[in-house]
Amino acid sequence: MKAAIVVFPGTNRERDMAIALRRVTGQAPRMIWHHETDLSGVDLVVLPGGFSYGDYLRCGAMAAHSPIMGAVRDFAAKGGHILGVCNGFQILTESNLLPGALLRNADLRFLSQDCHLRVEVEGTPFTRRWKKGDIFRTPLAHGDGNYTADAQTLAVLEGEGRVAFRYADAKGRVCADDRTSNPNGSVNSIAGVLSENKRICGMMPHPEDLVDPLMGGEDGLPLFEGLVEALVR
Amino acid sequence: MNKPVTVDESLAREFGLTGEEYGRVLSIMGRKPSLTELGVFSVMWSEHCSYKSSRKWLRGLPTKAPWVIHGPGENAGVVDIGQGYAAIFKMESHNHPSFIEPYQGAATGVGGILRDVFTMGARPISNLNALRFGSPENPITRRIVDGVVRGIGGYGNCVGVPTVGGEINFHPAYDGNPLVNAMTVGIARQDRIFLSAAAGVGNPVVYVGSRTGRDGIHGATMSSAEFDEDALSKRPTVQVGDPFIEKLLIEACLELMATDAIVAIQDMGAAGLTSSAVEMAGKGGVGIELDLDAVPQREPNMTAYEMMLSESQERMLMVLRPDRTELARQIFEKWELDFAIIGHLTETGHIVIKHKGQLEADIPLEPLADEAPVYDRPSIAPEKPAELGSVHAPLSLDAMLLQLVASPDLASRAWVWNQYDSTVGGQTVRRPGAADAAIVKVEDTQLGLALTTDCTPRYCQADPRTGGAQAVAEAWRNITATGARPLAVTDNLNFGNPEKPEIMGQFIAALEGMGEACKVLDFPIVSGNVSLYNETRMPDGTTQAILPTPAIGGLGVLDDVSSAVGLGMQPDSDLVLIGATKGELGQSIWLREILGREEGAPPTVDLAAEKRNGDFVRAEIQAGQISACHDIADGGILVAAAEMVMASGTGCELESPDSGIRPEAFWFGEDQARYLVCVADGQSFCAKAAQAGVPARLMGRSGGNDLILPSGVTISAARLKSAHETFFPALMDQ
Amino acid sequence: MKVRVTVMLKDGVLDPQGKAIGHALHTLGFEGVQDVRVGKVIELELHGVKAEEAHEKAGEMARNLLANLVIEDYSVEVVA
Amino acid sequence: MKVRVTVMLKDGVLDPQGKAIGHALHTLGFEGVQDVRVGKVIELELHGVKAEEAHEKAGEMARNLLANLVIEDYSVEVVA
Ligand SMILES: Nc1ncnc2c1ncn2[C@@H]1O[C@H](COP(=O)(O)OP(=O)(O)O)[C@@H](O)[C@H]1O
Ligand SMILES: [Mg+2]
Repeated sequence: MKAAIVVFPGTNRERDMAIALRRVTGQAPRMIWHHETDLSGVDLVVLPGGFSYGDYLRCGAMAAHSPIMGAVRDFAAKGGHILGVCNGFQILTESNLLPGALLRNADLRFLSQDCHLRVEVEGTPFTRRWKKGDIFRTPLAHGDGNYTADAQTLAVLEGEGRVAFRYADAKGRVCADDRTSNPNGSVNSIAGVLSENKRICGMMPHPEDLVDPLMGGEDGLPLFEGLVEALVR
Repeated sequence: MNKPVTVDESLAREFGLTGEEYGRVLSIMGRKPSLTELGVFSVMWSEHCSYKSSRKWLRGLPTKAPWVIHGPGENAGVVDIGQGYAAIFKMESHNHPSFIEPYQGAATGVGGILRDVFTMGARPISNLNALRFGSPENPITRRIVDGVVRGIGGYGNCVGVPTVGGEINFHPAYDGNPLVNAMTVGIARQDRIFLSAAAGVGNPVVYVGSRTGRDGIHGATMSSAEFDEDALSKRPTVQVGDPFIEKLLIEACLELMATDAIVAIQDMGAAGLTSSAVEMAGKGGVGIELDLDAVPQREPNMTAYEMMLSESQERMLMVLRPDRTELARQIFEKWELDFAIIGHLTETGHIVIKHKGQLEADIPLEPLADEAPVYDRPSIAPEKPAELGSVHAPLSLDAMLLQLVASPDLASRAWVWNQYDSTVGGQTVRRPGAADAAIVKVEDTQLGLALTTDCTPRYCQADPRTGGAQAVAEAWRNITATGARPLAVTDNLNFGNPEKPEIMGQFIAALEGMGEACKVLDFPIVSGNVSLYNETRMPDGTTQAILPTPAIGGLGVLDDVSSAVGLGMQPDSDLVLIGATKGELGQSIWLREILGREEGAPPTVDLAAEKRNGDFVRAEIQAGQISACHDIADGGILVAAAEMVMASGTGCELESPDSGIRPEAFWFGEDQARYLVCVADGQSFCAKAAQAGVPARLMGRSGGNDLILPSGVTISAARLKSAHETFFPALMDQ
Repeated sequence: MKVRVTVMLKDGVLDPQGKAIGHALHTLGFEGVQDVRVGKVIELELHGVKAEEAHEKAGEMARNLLANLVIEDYSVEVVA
Repeated sequence: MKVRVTVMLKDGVLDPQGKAIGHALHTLGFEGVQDVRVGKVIELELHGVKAEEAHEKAGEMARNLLANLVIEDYSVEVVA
């Protein structure tokens, strides 16, 4: 799998993502500065976390207009695989590559803590190493992760099995009104969503920061191992 | 100059210079200075930049060890951590700005200390912060806590440097003068360290980063003056930070530092362009000429005086090799940052400032530095505190424990650190709360750093000498408790008005204590910062000083980061107490929280015992004999045991105290040089300790989910946690 | 020309910031505060255009960048 | 009564957001954008008061809570 990580001004989790990808592919991913426009030979495009353009105006809004995003759109149109994490997820919604939007956390504070995610759909390139209902732990770190979408969009997402991950407690119970299990207040406790073809996934938490026992566990690893499996050429 | 101002002694006084100091300016210049020249003198000779009250005493601190690469005198301290790598670190205060505008004050404090570290070629890998706030009952405390925490998070999270540790105390002495001390640690290759001494007559002087506005003019002099009602009218000096630009600046500077373009580099911190230009040229023994027309400006019609004194954030000054200037320009343009050649080095030994065709300043650098005032201010040695008489517990052990773990200085800080991104970078091995020091891996190696900040101001108030030594010893102990080897210290000396002999006496005594501890523990001071005049003028004209607060930032190294231990109680182990217990309750948290008294002498600091016990503990951790370790500090043995239980959820059953010591003194005394450790076989472990001359005794057995007192009273981990976790949310989200 | 673009969350999108401010005002003793909504205002100085054109241009900027139409509405006003 | 409080950074105070937005608009090809400043707008529904009183009350709220007078200015407008 040839992975590329897009770096915008203000991106700050590209190194974490590179470590996770190197761990599963054995090779360093390509780092792509946002001014570039060439994605040829790439199997997976990753939009990593951070504060592109300082998160000024709206998270991801300015990055969505970067030159590279034209190429990312073309890549998506050709059926390419894209993972957006945290700021990357925000950029994907701002680019309309994924539906919905990410509002400020319900309690208006930046949150940095571990959370539990429940896998909602199996067999996608992002979740194939898990079974539906599996629970895994992952850190999250964001100020604007409160997912929202209008009722119709939600119905489509839920109906088509495009909710990839939901915030849950350690036992897998989901309760959208409970701030301990759904810390940022996301609608339906949605933590990650998929595109219609299930090849684009956006999620707020950081599985890439939990791929090493030294850092507290490897709970995030299956996501990356699954991608390698799905995209091996 | 736009406004005709008369430069005279009274203006000099307004700028914070004394009459005598102004006289010195006149004799150096041989004429009346221009407004810009007077501005340069006033900021360079401010307490903040010149260390005029403290310099004499700082010279006495131990600063050397075989692993120290650069001690005080550079932008930050540099130590050898092995395998060709260096750790570069420093702590700096932003106390006064954080009182005026807590969010921006704290945010720009973080930004400033980051620049001191990456200016030396290091990638910043961790931030810590040592905070002191007023009484939780004071209504403004909440607003200040809120702003400071948001500001630290807002800046650190955005630049992508994990905030991994720090400390917080509350005390009414900080009501009108909170302390915000920020520390940054960075990593560089030892052969890629950048210094600030300029060299090469004719070489271009280059300005990069944000544009210059009228921010914080006279910030350096403001932070050298005590606070009064006028503080409000000084508000326009507030600076706004731009962490996004800082992030670009870090990446651009590191990219440039990978080339051979840079001759010297210096961040623009307090007193901005003035101090960076003066220091770079001064250290290099060259002259410097600046043309201010070339300075990127944010606002129209700025004067030379304003540009030289502006404290606009996110700016750096560099001297480049002339043949690499274009390469540098391209890198900064790629990162969309302003880049301007604003001058060159000369052989005159003067700083010459030109603006709009006018000569605005021409000052000889040598006397500006060498004749800077140094004061040996009168001091009164602090009185030894009276010993604490006999005291008695008014409540049961379990009731007191629950009250203590819920008290402001001991309550869980999770509310705070959960707003700081502690994992970005993917190298955080122990996050806040998991170990006595934060553990961060050095990327691409097995090396780990152990990082902590410590100080117990109530000890320093009662006995500055003991308090100073204790702060160093506690930092050393916290690093040791993870298994790491303590290497070096950065400090932030926060005190009141040095013109008061009692305050000067506190300062001198605290430094003596620190120096002695550093010497015995082989823990040199490699960088630091002094913040004086931390006082509030009360409406009745009197002033209230803060508690003397020499915050210590400690750094240690682990050759193999996976050998580090945390403080969470491990199941099915023997719990062993290391170190001798007399039951010292003077100035203890127990005395203050349970009996409402702040009295007595702080616990004895026995540096030889500290070293012996610590060296033993570290060796045993490295030998794999210890599965969890926690140093015993505020709140004594029982609070330490409860903290271990809360950290992992694993309980333990405690044994009876030593006979001959009153139970409250045994359980809550704050005797130093002690640890609680989890080991497989307590008996043989204690025997080994005895051989090493280290006091050790079996303290209990871990297991289950409850803390079981010798009386049989049981407190569940969950109950402890709920008491522990109430304070911050209750204070802040009311 | 100086143009002001005001961006507010759409009706029906929860506005936690507005709610928090409403709560704080209540705590401070301000009574009769019913509904609080928080938005952004972006003031732009546009050169070389007349009022009408400025209005149009600002609207285009809002649709392109300044507002996220999934969750926000905008309005444009030429100030001077 | 519906009142609108607009809070802007004081002149001379750095506006990092405004700067970044100006830059982005430029990149998007919008020309002639000189100066961009970003502020907050808070819309309040006040019950039981007339226009004048509403104006006064909102001003008090701004001074007490809505604006940080250290770095921000505010203005009040009664909308309806
Ligand atoms: N208390 C102290 N102990 C040791 N070194 C100190 C202390 N205070 C300041 N220094 C050193 O003096 C130098 C100048 O400090 P400072 O003016 O705070 O630096 P900067 O110009 O980067 O703000 C630095 O090298 C700093 O490490
Ligand atoms: Mg410096």
